[in-house]
Formats: sequence, structure tokens, C-alpha cells
Amino acid sequence: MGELAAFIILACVTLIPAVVVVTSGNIVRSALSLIPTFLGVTGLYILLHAEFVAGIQILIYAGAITVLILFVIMLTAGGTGTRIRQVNEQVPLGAMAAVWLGFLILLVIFRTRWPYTATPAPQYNVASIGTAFLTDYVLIFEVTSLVLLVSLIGAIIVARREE
Amino acid sequence: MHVGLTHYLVVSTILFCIGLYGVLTRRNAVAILMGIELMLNASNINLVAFNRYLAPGAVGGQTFALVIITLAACEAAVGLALVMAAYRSLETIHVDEINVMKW
Amino acid sequence: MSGILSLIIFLPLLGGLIILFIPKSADRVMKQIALVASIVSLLLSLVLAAQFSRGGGMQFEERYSWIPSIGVNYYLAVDGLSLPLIVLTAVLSVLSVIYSWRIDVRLKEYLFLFLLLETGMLGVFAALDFFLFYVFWEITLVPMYFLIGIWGGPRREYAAIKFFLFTLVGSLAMLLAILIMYFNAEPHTFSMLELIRQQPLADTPLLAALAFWGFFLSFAIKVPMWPFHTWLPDAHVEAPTAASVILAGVLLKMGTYGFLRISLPMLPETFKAYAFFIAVLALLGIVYGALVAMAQTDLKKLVAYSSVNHMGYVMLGTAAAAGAVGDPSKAAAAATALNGAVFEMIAHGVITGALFFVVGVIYDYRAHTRGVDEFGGLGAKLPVYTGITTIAMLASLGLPGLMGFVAEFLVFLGSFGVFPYLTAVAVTGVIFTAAMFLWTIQRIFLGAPNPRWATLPDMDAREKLTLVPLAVLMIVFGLFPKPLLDVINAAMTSLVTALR
Amino acid sequence: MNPADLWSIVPELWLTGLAIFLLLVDLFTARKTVVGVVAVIGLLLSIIPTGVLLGQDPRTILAGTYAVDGFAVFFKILTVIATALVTLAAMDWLPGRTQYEGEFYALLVFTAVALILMAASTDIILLALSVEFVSLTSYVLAGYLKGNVKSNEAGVKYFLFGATASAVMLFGFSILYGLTGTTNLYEIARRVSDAPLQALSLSVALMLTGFGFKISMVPFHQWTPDVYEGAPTPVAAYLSVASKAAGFAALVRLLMVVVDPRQLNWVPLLAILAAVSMTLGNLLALPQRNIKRMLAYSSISHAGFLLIGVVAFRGDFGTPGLLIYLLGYTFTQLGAFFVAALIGRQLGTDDIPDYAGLSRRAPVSALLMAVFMLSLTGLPPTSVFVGKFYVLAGAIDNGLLWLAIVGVVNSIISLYYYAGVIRAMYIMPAPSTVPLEEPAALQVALGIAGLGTLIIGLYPQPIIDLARSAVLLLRI
Amino acid sequence: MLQYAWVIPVLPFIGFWWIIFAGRRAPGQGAYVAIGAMLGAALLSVAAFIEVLRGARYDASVVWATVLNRPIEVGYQVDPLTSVMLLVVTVVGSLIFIYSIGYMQGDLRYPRFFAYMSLFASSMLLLVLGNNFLTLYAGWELVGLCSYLLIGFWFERPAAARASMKAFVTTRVGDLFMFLGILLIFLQLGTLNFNEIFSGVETGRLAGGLLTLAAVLVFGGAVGKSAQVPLHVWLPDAMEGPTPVSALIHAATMVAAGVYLVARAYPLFFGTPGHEALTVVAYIGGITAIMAATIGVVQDDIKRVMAYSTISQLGYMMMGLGVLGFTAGVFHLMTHAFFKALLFLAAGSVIHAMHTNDIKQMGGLAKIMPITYVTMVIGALALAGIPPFAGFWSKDEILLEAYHYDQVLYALGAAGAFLTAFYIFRMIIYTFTGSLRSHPAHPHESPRVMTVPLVILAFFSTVIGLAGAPWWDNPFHHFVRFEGAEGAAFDFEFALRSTAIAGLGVLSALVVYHWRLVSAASLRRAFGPLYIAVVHKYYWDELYQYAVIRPVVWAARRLRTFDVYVVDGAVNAIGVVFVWFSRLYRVFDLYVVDGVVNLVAWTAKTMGGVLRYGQTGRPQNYLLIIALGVIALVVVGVIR
Repeated sequence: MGELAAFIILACVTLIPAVVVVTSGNIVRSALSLIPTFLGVTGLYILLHAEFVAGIQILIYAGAITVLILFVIMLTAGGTGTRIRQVNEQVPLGAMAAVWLGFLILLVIFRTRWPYTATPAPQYNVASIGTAFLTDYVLIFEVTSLVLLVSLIGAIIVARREE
Repeated sequence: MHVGLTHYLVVSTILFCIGLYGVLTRRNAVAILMGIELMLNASNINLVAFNRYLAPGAVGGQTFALVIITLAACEAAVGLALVMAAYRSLETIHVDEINVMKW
Repeated sequence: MSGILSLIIFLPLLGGLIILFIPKSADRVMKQIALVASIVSLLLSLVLAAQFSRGGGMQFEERYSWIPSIGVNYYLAVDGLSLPLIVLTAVLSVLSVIYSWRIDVRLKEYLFLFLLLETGMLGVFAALDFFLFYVFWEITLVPMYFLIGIWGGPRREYAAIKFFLFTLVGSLAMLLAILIMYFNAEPHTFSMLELIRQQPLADTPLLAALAFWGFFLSFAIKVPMWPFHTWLPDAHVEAPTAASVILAGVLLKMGTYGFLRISLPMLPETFKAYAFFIAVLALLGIVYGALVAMAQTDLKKLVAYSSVNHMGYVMLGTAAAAGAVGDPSKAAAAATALNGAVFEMIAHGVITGALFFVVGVIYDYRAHTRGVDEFGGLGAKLPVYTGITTIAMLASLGLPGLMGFVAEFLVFLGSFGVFPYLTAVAVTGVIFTAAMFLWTIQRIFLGAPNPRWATLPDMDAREKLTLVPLAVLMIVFGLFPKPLLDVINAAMTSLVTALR
Repeated sequence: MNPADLWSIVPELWLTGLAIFLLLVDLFTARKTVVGVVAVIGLLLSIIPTGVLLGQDPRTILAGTYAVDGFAVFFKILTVIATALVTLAAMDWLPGRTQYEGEFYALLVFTAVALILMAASTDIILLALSVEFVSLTSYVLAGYLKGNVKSNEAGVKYFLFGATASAVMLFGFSILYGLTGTTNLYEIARRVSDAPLQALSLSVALMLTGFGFKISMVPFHQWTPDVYEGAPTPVAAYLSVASKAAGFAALVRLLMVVVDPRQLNWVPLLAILAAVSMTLGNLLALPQRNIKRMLAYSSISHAGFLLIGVVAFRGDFGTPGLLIYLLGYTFTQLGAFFVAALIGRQLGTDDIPDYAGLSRRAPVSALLMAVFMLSLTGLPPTSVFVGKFYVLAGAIDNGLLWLAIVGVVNSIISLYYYAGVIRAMYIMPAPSTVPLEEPAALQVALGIAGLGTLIIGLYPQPIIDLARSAVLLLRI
Repeated sequence: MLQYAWVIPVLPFIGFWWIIFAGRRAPGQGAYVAIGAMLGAALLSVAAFIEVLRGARYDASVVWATVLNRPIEVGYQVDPLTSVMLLVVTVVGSLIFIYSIGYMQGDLRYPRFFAYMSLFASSMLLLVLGNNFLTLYAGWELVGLCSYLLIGFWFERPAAARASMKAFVTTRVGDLFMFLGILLIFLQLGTLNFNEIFSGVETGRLAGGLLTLAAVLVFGGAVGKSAQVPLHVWLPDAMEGPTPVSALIHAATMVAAGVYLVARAYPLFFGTPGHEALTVVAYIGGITAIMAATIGVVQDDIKRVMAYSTISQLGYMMMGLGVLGFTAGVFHLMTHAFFKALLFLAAGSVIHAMHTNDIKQMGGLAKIMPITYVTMVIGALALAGIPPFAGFWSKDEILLEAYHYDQVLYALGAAGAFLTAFYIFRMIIYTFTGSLRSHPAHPHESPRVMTVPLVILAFFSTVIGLAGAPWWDNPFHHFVRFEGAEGAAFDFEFALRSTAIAGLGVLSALVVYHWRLVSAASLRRAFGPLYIAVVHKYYWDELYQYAVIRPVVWAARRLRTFDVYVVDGAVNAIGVVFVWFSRLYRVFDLYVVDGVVNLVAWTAKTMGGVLRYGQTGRPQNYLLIIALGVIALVVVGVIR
């Protein structure tokens, strides 16, 4: 029962700020609302016994990405005014599309009999993930590092001011 | 009532659609990026939940989620860099004004 | 003698490639190379004709594997149907090069494209592998597009793209038909002879009909049959003279050649089913072409429409032969019609080629107008020109003793046995044609001399060199068609025998 | 991990090393052309280890995450060729437009690595990762000219579309994972056979978005013209060829390996999308005056054509046809873009009417451009003709005659705008007869593209053999 | 030596090419070449004639083309009919050639004239010699071509140019029917050889209605070529050509080719059920004879009188053949060739002297041009049918046959005979008696080169008829005959009646025009409406005009663009119809057939234009479409 309560709370913590993110007229408020959302998701991970993922989530999302976004908002003077219209003219259409897609996906999810394997909650640890990364997923690991490197270079090239 | 896979899937779906709505309706490029981040988070919830409920013996889903988190960071970095560059020459980050080319 | 066909086909291209590397200033050298390339090709084709054994079926075969994984071969050979067309192509190409001697705008490109075109045309007539055939078929499109587009008249862009689009529609339809044939053959093959032997679509009428209409669209546009003919007047009018000659003299024959080489032997039953319909279209072409030609005031358009008329005869003969498929009692009529059709192809090539040269002579270098009504009384000033024009026009209207008559006579003789009523109506086309050409002669050459043209010179030596050979051909084969007809007949006999 | 596996990824390692080496070289030289030359040499050298893989038995390595098969090798070769050519073209196009010329080559090589990974991934994590890798470098490359408004716009737009599409795709991947509980493609293939159909459909549909975006398939095509127009011309060329090819590679691998059409019949859907892509792309290309936009729309149309090859997977024609088409299209499309780059460089314009008189001013380039245009139309004897021939044959072989007819009709429509370029170059009067300078590297790239176009057209047998073996080896 | 008969047409053919290439450098500027060739041909013809008289026949074929394994043969034959024709063509031809030296003297295209004439002779001989329809048709078309070239010889004159085209096209209408007839015969019998066809008719492989159809179709060619009603309109206009041309082609030989055709293909006509094809021939001939004769009465142009006379006499020949008088018809063909050539050449002599064709402007030429006068009177007597001149024997025979066959035809023929005598003497009187009415003219007798042929022809016109006279057992009848159509024996009483009719005609002419006992004007009044009809040539030209041209002109006024062509194109009725139709077709061509194609192109372009509004350039519009695409895909995936 406690699990359900925790889940509902976490879901609300995730979803309600998410709505704010996409609807708020103030871009800074949107960006700040990302943080509870990410934290909510982190909670869900913990609920799912994925502590390592949860940790990374906090580090990267709540930490790095949100800060980065706020930085850019400040740099581009996006946070100065709330008078600027933040949404475009296709709100009804966009809402409709989102609702329809959600409806369809939910429909499928409910109709599908997922191949449950009713096992007790496994205990994942950082070690098993680390092992996976260095054995089965070694290529993925290496490529990920390459992606990080290249993104870094790319971002620097693009963001640097042309002399 | 027990918390099951479907619960997580519902949350992730809703989160995905909220993100999508943001992507479709926000004028600010950074705000669109936020929507995309929400969508990516939805995928991650899915992956972790599936991993937990359907393939508890392996860590494929979690690994995938970790990769996606990394990718999200990269995307944010590159994307925001591009937005910055565009802002310098176009002096706007509203995508419907970034519109020199059409047809 | 193996390799001679390849040599004939690719010598012009070789010449063209050499020309590409010659400095722009050496235009005389370029012309000479073009001339030599085409003349050698002609001579070799004459050697081919001399060595050709009548009734020997496919000869001078060359067969090399090209794309073995799908069974595409480089497969060339000639029979009595293709040999005359190859020689005709070579002859007209040489004459066109001679005629084009005075071209000075972008000469290098002109000659290259011209020789490329020659290679394509020769290849179409010699290829016996569908893939190869298609490749050559398409190769002819591009140079012609450029020739019309660059060296053409005022509306050349429109005419060129129209030509290109029309014929591309056709050739892609053909591509689909070829693929249908290919996949229904067992084993899959692109060899035309093998497909003729297999008759892969004999048991699937629907597919056969699809393939047939695919081929039909392609060939009918090329011929051109009514109502696909509207590209022709535009293309002809705008094209430079030599291109008009090649277009009318050879390119149109590719369509009828396709009907005879592909549609008829590969899909005989299907062709038979639609033979009457096609004969009606041919008939429309005959009558319509002549009537529309009569209304023209532009000499080139007039000749162009007369081509529609004449190709109608070819198609009438072909359709008649198709209508006689499977009926041994009509085999003789079918053979007659086919002989006539093929002879008409050659005759039309020679005659209409000459007519376009004739138009060019007056338009390109003399009057700079093609308005039939603007002339008058030229007969007194330009006797040689008048004489040759008259011979060509008389040959075109089917005067006995000239080439056109033999062809029309045989076509009518044969098709009357299959479609008597249609043929009876078609014969009226002869009158229309006669009236049209005579009226043209009257307006251009007869009547009081128009003072505006008082200083026009008669044909010079080079122009005579281009036109006299054609006139001689018209008369010689008009009087003694047998040598040519024997070659054709051998092929047509085996065709008709196969269809029976 | 088997150490022998490392020998199988020598090309990838070599290229990664090359890219890093380029970054280093860039630090120590002021003449950026040197970097380009090194890049080209390095790329060409990578053909050697790739060729060694050619004869090897198909297998997966590194715990089943990576395929070493003919299919992968084919795309390695294609990618390397395309990258080398684009690098050559960029060496003449870039100078003076950006200060980060050396990094440009490095990024190109990184992209090549990513594309190669994408074509060879047999694990959905790696697949997603490499798709993103490609995207990330592509965004940067598209927005590379920071002073250029159009390039900025192209970068931002490409990023927004790409990120959205991949977010959707990743959601699809997550569902696929949920259905099977594994990330390995071959494992998925085994387990998916009794997966619930609707969920599978959902995941395929969502994944299709990502790949559809990469190959610019309708309705995920609309970024194409804006990005191609705005991006640096060599990048546009690269995107239209290599990125598209890798997208197809991944799509084919996914569909072929995972989704059995007997279980989930994706054939009609993709056939319709192919038809719509061809038609829409063509119709939109008709009124274009900007050569890059025109090529962009036409690339949508070609994506439709290529989809025929995906759809017509039964028999010996469709899938090999796709590969042949891709390779032929690579040469031709690159060539066309290179000419556009040349003109853009020399005349500062991308408008087709400004090509007037090119046949006099730059005869070789004009001739090659004419060949490319005719090839794109699908006239023999050119490379795209062979490709079209193959995919049309495949369509007919698979009983999709209607699709073949749509393809044919679209070829005809396409002639109209391709011929428009030829018309401008050859028929329209030249405003000036001053000869254009035709820079060396670009000229070499152009020549190779032209030769490739013609040689494949004239003697396609080796390519066909390669493509067939690639396809045979696909299903390990 | 009959196997060398093929040389006969070849000689003038060589002459043709020689003159064409040598031009004025040829001997006698071409005249000697032509005459030499023609005389050679004449000699050979005479030799052949003698051989045939002795009973020799010849028939040989060579393969012209092989189709399947069936040869199509061409060849030639020499039989009495052929030999007679050869003789007529070469002898008359030679004389006319010689005459032309004088007549054409100083013409701009003097060599060309002889070239064309040689080509004509060659073609005509080919036509005559052929033993099959192919050769005949070839010769048939070639003489038509020569006729075209020669009528339009003075093509600077628009009237000549128009007339030449009218002649060619009108006769080609007839040829079309003939060609169809040939096709029909070939379809049924598989051969074009005359003898094989005839044996096919005999054995009944071609019989009944089909045979009649074939025969009538073939006769269509003869109608055109021999200027029978209703295709006769071209011949009067053809007089625009030089007079020797009129004499040779449009009087003596080519126009008789139609008669020759019927005679040659006689078994075809004869074999029809109840000779119905022959009845058609006879009535067409009879109507033509009387109609042309009446028109001849009112013509003032000397050559037109002669032209209508020719039409009328050709009608007689047809009638003769039609009423089973095979011999009579051919006989008249022969005699007519001589005396009509004579008349034309004499008329040419007059024209040469007067430089006008109008007999009302002439007069009193008898004293100035005695040779011309005498020879022309001989010709007139022969035409009128006064014994013993040539025309009497043949015409009398035709009337006799008609009398025995069909009284109506006889009545037509007899009336025609009266009128013939009347109009020809009307012309003689106008031309030669009284005093010169055109003062500026300075007439003179023609040179020897022209008068000698006149005299020779006059001689023939006098004596040639005796070949068919009842004395000496009527040799012509034994020579040229057809089993089953032998004809009646000479009837002295009937001959007297014919002579009386002709004499009456001559007398009437004298009464009206010489002695002027009855004024021409009162006659005109007396005949009132008939006179008006005759003056207007029975409105044939008007019929073609009104039936077609008027509506066309009306339409043309509406559609001004067409104006030029219709006015200009009112060359003749047929031409105008064609032009009108073809204009319509052209419009159809431009706006309908072409329009469809352009419409497709336009639609494609427009659609492209419309579609690109979907291409707003605004990213989120695109993103929305992506989203909608995803939804669509999912729907498709889920709802299946």
C-alpha cells in the first residue's frame, strides 16, 4: 500500500511540474519546473530498484542539464520578459495530437498482455551494471564515450564566438 | 492494490505526451528542448520499468536508460550551442522567427 | 567477321569522343573526324549487307556476358529486318554530317551529340537483349534533346522538353513491360529470341495485355501513332535540319521496329486481340496526318504531318499482320503487309529524310522562312532544287517508279486481305497526300516568280551531295525493289511462319 | 570478449584514430588543406582493412552487439567513399567560410564512424546510440557556418526535428525492449514471434519515425529542404547520401531481422509511404529554383524509390536493388551537390537560372552535371538507372506492379525539373562567357563521382555481386 | 522479235534522262533526242505490229518482288490490242514531237518540254505493254504525272498551275477506285496478271456481285482518266498546257487509256452477271457523249471546243465498249487518235499564228493558212463522221452496236453525232471563213516542221478508217476482237442513216454560221433554258462550287483566320473541302490532343505549387506533421 502511495506521489511530482514546464508563460519558471519532474522520475527509479540510474539521473538531469538550460535562457535574454508570447498558434492542434497519441499508446498498453515474470524485486547493484558495461556492452560503453567527446568538440565549435 | 508495470507505463506515456505537447506548442527553442527532455525521460521510465518487471535478471534496460541519459546531455549541449549560435546572428530564439528559408 | 557489328555501332561514338579532345579552334578537323567516323561506319555496314546471307536468320552474332547475375548479355545480331535499318541509319548519318558542314555554333558539342545519337540508333537496331536494347533506346533520347534544345528554332526549349517527356513516358512503360516479360520467363531472361521462343505470357492474358500496352505506349509514341503524335510537329519544326532528318528518318522507325521485333512476335495473341483497334488508330493517322498537313503553312510542319501519315501506313501493315495471326489462310496477306510495312520504313526514311534536307536547304541558308505561301515561282529560279524536291514529294505521295509506291502498294495489298474496309478508307489517304504535296509544289515552285526571291542561288555542290544519293535511292528501289525486298522478305517470312 | 573481435573492427578503430589524429594535426598546422589531405588518405587506407572483411563469414562480435557481415561491409565502403569525396569537395569549398576547417574534417570522419556503427549495430542500444551519434555530428555540421544565417537556421531546425524524432524513436525502442526483454536484435527476433501484435505495431511505428526522419521519408521529410539549403553544401551532400544510406541500412536490418512480415505485415504501409514520398517529393521539386532545395526534394523522391527496394524484399532484386541504388545514388547525388558547391563558390548563387551558359563557362562541370541529372532521372547507362531498374524489377517480382507504375510516372515527372538544370546550363544564353575556375580538389571529387556514375551504369556486375553477397549475409 | 518489245518504252525513257541531264547541250536542245527515241520506238512498234499481224503473240513476266514465297510478277505482253495501241502512240507521238519543234520554238524550258514528253511516251507505252495490273497502274500514274507536269508546263500562269493540280487530283480520285478494284481482285484471285485474272473469272473464282464491284471499281479509274461524267471537269481546264500536249496527251493517247483499260480488262466486265458492268460503262459513255457535245456547241475557245469534243468522243468509245462493241470501241479509239491529234495540231497552228484561242476573233484564215485549213477540214470531216474519212467507219459501227443493244443509247449517240458535226463545223466556219475580226493580229502560215505532220496526220485521218471498212473483209475486226462481243455486220442502210445525221449537222452549221439563214441569236432564244444550261456546262463546276465552297466561305467569314486559306484554296472544289476539314482537324490537334498533354503538365506544376504551401518553413508546423504522421502510423498499426 505504501508502495502505491509512494508511486502516486512520485507520479504527481513528476507530471504536475511537467505540465508547468510546457505551459508556463515564464520560461524561467518552466526551466525550474524541470527539477521536480526529474526528481520525481528519480524517485520512480528508486521505486524500481534502479538506484544507480537514479543517481545518474540526479547528477546529469537535475544537475547538469537544467543548469545548462538556465544558463542559455539567461544568455539569450529569454528570461527577461514574460510578455513575449511563449506558445505558437497551433496549441489546440498540438494538444489534440498529444492527447490522441497518448490515448493510442495507452490503449495499446492496456490491451497488451505483457510477459510478466513475477519475480521478487531483484537487487541491482552498481557492480552488475559496471560489469555489463565492460563485458557485454563494452562497445556501447566505448562509443558512448566517443559520443561525449565529439559532442563536446561540436558544442565548443558551434558555441564559440567567431572572431 | 499493487504497483505494477502498467502504472509506470501510464506515467511514462503521459509524460511523453506532455513533452510532445511542449515540443509542438512552444516558440522558444529552449522550451522545445525541455519538451524533448521530458520525452526522453518517459522512455527511460519505460526502460527501467520493463527491466524491473520483465527482465529482472539482466541490466539491459538500465544500461539503455543510462545511455539515453548521456545522450540527452549531449543533445542538450549541442542543441543549446546551436541555439546560441543562431541567437547571435538572428537575435531570436523563437523558432517561428528562425524562418529565412521556406518552400 | 565477328565484331563488325560492334565496330559499326561504336565507331561513331569513338569519333565523338576523339572530337571532345580536339581544341575548339580546329573545327575543320572535328568535322573531318566526324565524317570519317560516320563514313567508315557506313562502309562497314555495306560490307555487312554484302556478306549478309538472305534467309539466314540472325547473323553476325556477338554475344558476351554483361551482367551475368541477371542474365543480361551484350548480344548483337542482324536479320533482314534490322539490316536495312542499320544501313539506312548509316547513310542518313553520313549525309547529315555532310549537310551540317556549315554549323558553326558550338560545333564540338554538335558533332559529339550527333555521333552519340548515331551509336544509339545503330545499337537499337542491332541489340537482341532487352536490357541492351533499352540502354540504346534511351541513349538516343538525350542527344536528340540537346540537338533540338541548343540548335533548334525559336521555340526549341518547349519542343525539346516535349520530345523528351513524351518519349520518356514511352520508354519507361516499355521498361515495365520488359520486366513483366522477364519475370514470367522461365528461366528469367532478357534475350529477345529466347522470349519469343518461350512465349512466357501466353497463358496469362491479363499480364500479356499489360505488357502489350506497355510496349504499345512506348512504340506508339515513338512512331508516332495518332493520338500520340503531337510531339512530332513541334520537335520537327524546331529541330535543326540534320536532326529533323535523323528524327524522321530513323528515330520514328525505332517505334515500328519495336512493334515488329517485339510486340508482334512476343505477344502475338494479344496483338491480334487489339489489332483492329490499332489499325483504326493507324487509319486515323493516315487520314488525319494528310489533312492536317494540308492546312499547314509551315513547310517543316507539313512534312512532319506527312510523316504521321506515312507511319500510319507502316502501322496499318503491322496491325494487319497481327490481325492475321493464327490464320494460315491469311499468312500470305500478312507477309505482304509486313513486307510493305518494312519497306515503307526504309522508304519513309529515305524520302522524308530528303524532304527535310530540302526544307533545310531553302530555310537554313537561303530564304530563312518556311512559309509555304511566301514562296512562288521558285521553279524558274532554282531548277535543280525544284527537280529534287519534286521527286521527293512525288515519291512521298506514292508515285509508281519511286520508293514510296512500292511500300504503299504492298501495305495495301496485304492489309486489304485482313481489314478490307479499313484499307479501303486508308487508300483515300493517298489522294489527300497527293493533293497536299501538289498544292505545296504549286505554291512554292509554280506561279509567277516572286521578286523577293529573285537572287536565290540554286543548290551548291555539298547540298547536291546530300540530296542526290537519296533521290537515286528513291528511283532505284522504286524501280527494282527486289534486292531490298528479298532481304526483308526473308525475315518477314520467318516471322509469319512463326506466327502461324 | 574475444581479442580476435578487435581485428574485425579495425576499420572503425582506424577511422576513430584518424579522426582524433586529425584533431591533433589541426593543432599543429596552419595550412588546413593538409588536414583534408590526411583525412582523404586515411579514409582511403581504411578501405584495406574493410576489404579484408569482405570474404569473411558473417558473425556478430563483442557479445552480439556488432555485426561483421557483407551488409555492414557494403555500408562501410559506401560511407568511406562518400566521406572521402565530401572531404575532397570541402577542401575547396570551406576555406574562407569558417575558422574551424580542420575540425570539420575530423567531424566528418567521426560521422563516418557513426554511420558505420549504425549500419552494423545488432543491439538496439548501440543502434540508438549510433543514430544519435550521427545526429549529433550532423547537427553540428549543418550549423557549422556560424556567421551564416541560413546555416544557423539549418542547424537549429535540424536539431529540433532530429531530437524530436529520436525521442519518439527511443520511446519505440523502449517498447520493443519491453516486448522481448532483451536488447540484442537477433535475440529480439527470436522472442518477438509471440509478442502481442498491437504493441509491436506501436513500437515499429514509433521507430519508423526515427528512421523515416533519417531517410527523409514522407511525412517525416519536411526538414530536408531547409536543412539542405542552409547547411554548407558539402554537408548537405553528405547528409543526403551517407546519412540516408545509413538510415536505410538500419531500417533494413531492423525490419529484416526483427519484424517478420508474416507476423506484422508492414509491406503495404511502406509501399504506400514509398509511393507518397516519390510523388510528393517530385511535385514539390517541380517549382524549385534553388538547386539545393531542388536536390533536397528530389532526395525525398529518391527515398521513396529506395523504399521500393525495402518493400520488395522477396526475391533477388529488391534488397540488392536498394543497395545498388544507394551506391549509385551516392555518386550521382554527391556529384550534383559538388557542382552546386562549385557554382556556389564561384558565382555565389544557388539559383538554377544563374546556371545559364555554364556549358561555355565550365564545360567539364556542366557535362558532368548533365550526366548527374540524367542519372537522377534514371536514364541508362548511369548508376541510378541500374538502381531504379533493380528496384522496379523487385517491385514487379513482388507483385507490386502498381508501385512500379507509380515509380515510373515519378521518373517522368522528375525529368521535368532535372532537365530544367540542363536547360539552364546548355540552352539558356550565357550572361557572360568568362570561364569559371574549376578548383582542383573539387574537380577530382567531381570526376570520381562522374566516373562512378558511368562505370556503375556501364558495368554494374561487380556492384551487383557485392550487393547480393551483402544481402545474402544479412540474415546470419 | 516480240521478246524485244520492252525496248519500246525504254527508248523514250533513256531519252528523258538524257535530256534532263544534258539540257540544252543535247542534240537539237533535246528535241532530236526525243524524236529519235520516238521514231525508234515507232519503227519497233511497226515491226511488232507486223509480227502480230502474222499471228505472233508474246507474254513474259519477271519476278518483281517475292512475298512469303509468292512472287509478284511484272511483265509485258504483245497482242493485237497492244500492238494497235503501240502503233497509235508511237506514230502520233512522233508526229507531234516533230510538230513541237516548231510550236515550242524559243520557249524558256524547251528541253524540259521534250524530256517530259519523252517520259510521257515511255509511261504510256509501259501502260500499254503491261500484262498485269501493277505495270498498268504504274504506267497509269506516271502518265498522270506527265499530264500534271505538262499541263502546268507554263506554271508561271496561275491558271495553268491550278489546272495541273486539278487534273492530277481529279484523276487520282478515279485511280483510287481502280486501286481498290485491283486490291479486291488480288484478294480474291491472288494475282495481278491479266491472263490469270481472266481465267479466274472464267472459272468462276471471282463472280457475281463481287466481280461487278471489282469491274465497276476498275472502271472508276477509266472514268477519271478518260474524263467521263462526273469526273470530266479537269479536261477542259487541262487545255492550259501547250497545244502539242493537248494533242498527244489530252486527245490522242492518255485520255484514251481509260478506254484501253476497259478494253484490256474486257473479260472482267463481260463476265459480270448480265453484263451489268458493261451497261454501266455504256450509260456513262452515252451520257458523257451527248453532254459534252452540247457544251461543245457553245464554246468559243478553239481548244475548249476540241476538249469537249474529246470528252464526247471518249464517251462514244465507252459506249461502244459498253454495248458489246469491243472492236468498235477500240477502232474508234484508233481513228480518234489520228483525227483528234490532227485537229489539235491544226488548232495549235492557228493559235501559233493568232496568239489567241478565241474563234470569235479569228476569221478568214483559209486564205492565209491554206495547209492548216485543208488539213483541219479533213479532220473535221473525220470527226463529224462523213465517209470515207476515218471517223465515219468507227462511229457508225458504234451507233450500229448501240442500235442493236439499247435504243436509248442509240438515240443519245445519234443526237451526239449530229451535234458533233454541227459544233466542229461551227468552229471551222468561225475560224477560217469570213474576214479577220481581230485587227492587231498578223497571221501567217506555220513553218514546214509543223505543217508536214499535219499533212501526214490528215493522210492517216483519211485512210485509216478503211482498216475497218467492210471491204477486204473488214480486217480490223479480225485483228482486234473479243469472243462473245463480235458485233453486228456492216449495214449499208444504217451507214447511210449515220452519214445523213452527220451531213445534217454540217449543213446546219453552214446554215447558221456561214450562210446565216438562221441567226444564232434566235436559236439561242429558241433553246432558252437549255442554252443557258449548256453555256454553264451543266453547272458541274458550279455544283462543286455551291455544294462545298459556299458553306466553307461562309464559315471562313466567321472564322477569319481561315480566310486566307479558303480564298487561296478555292483552287478547286476538292481542295477546298480538304482545306476546310484539315483546318478543323488542326484546331482539334492544337487544342484537344495537345491540350490534354499540356493539361497534365500544368496540373503537375500547379499541384507542386499548391503543395509547397505545406512547406511553411516553420519548424513546428513540420513537427506537428511528424506527430500526426506518428499518430497515423500508430493508428494503422493498432487498428488493423
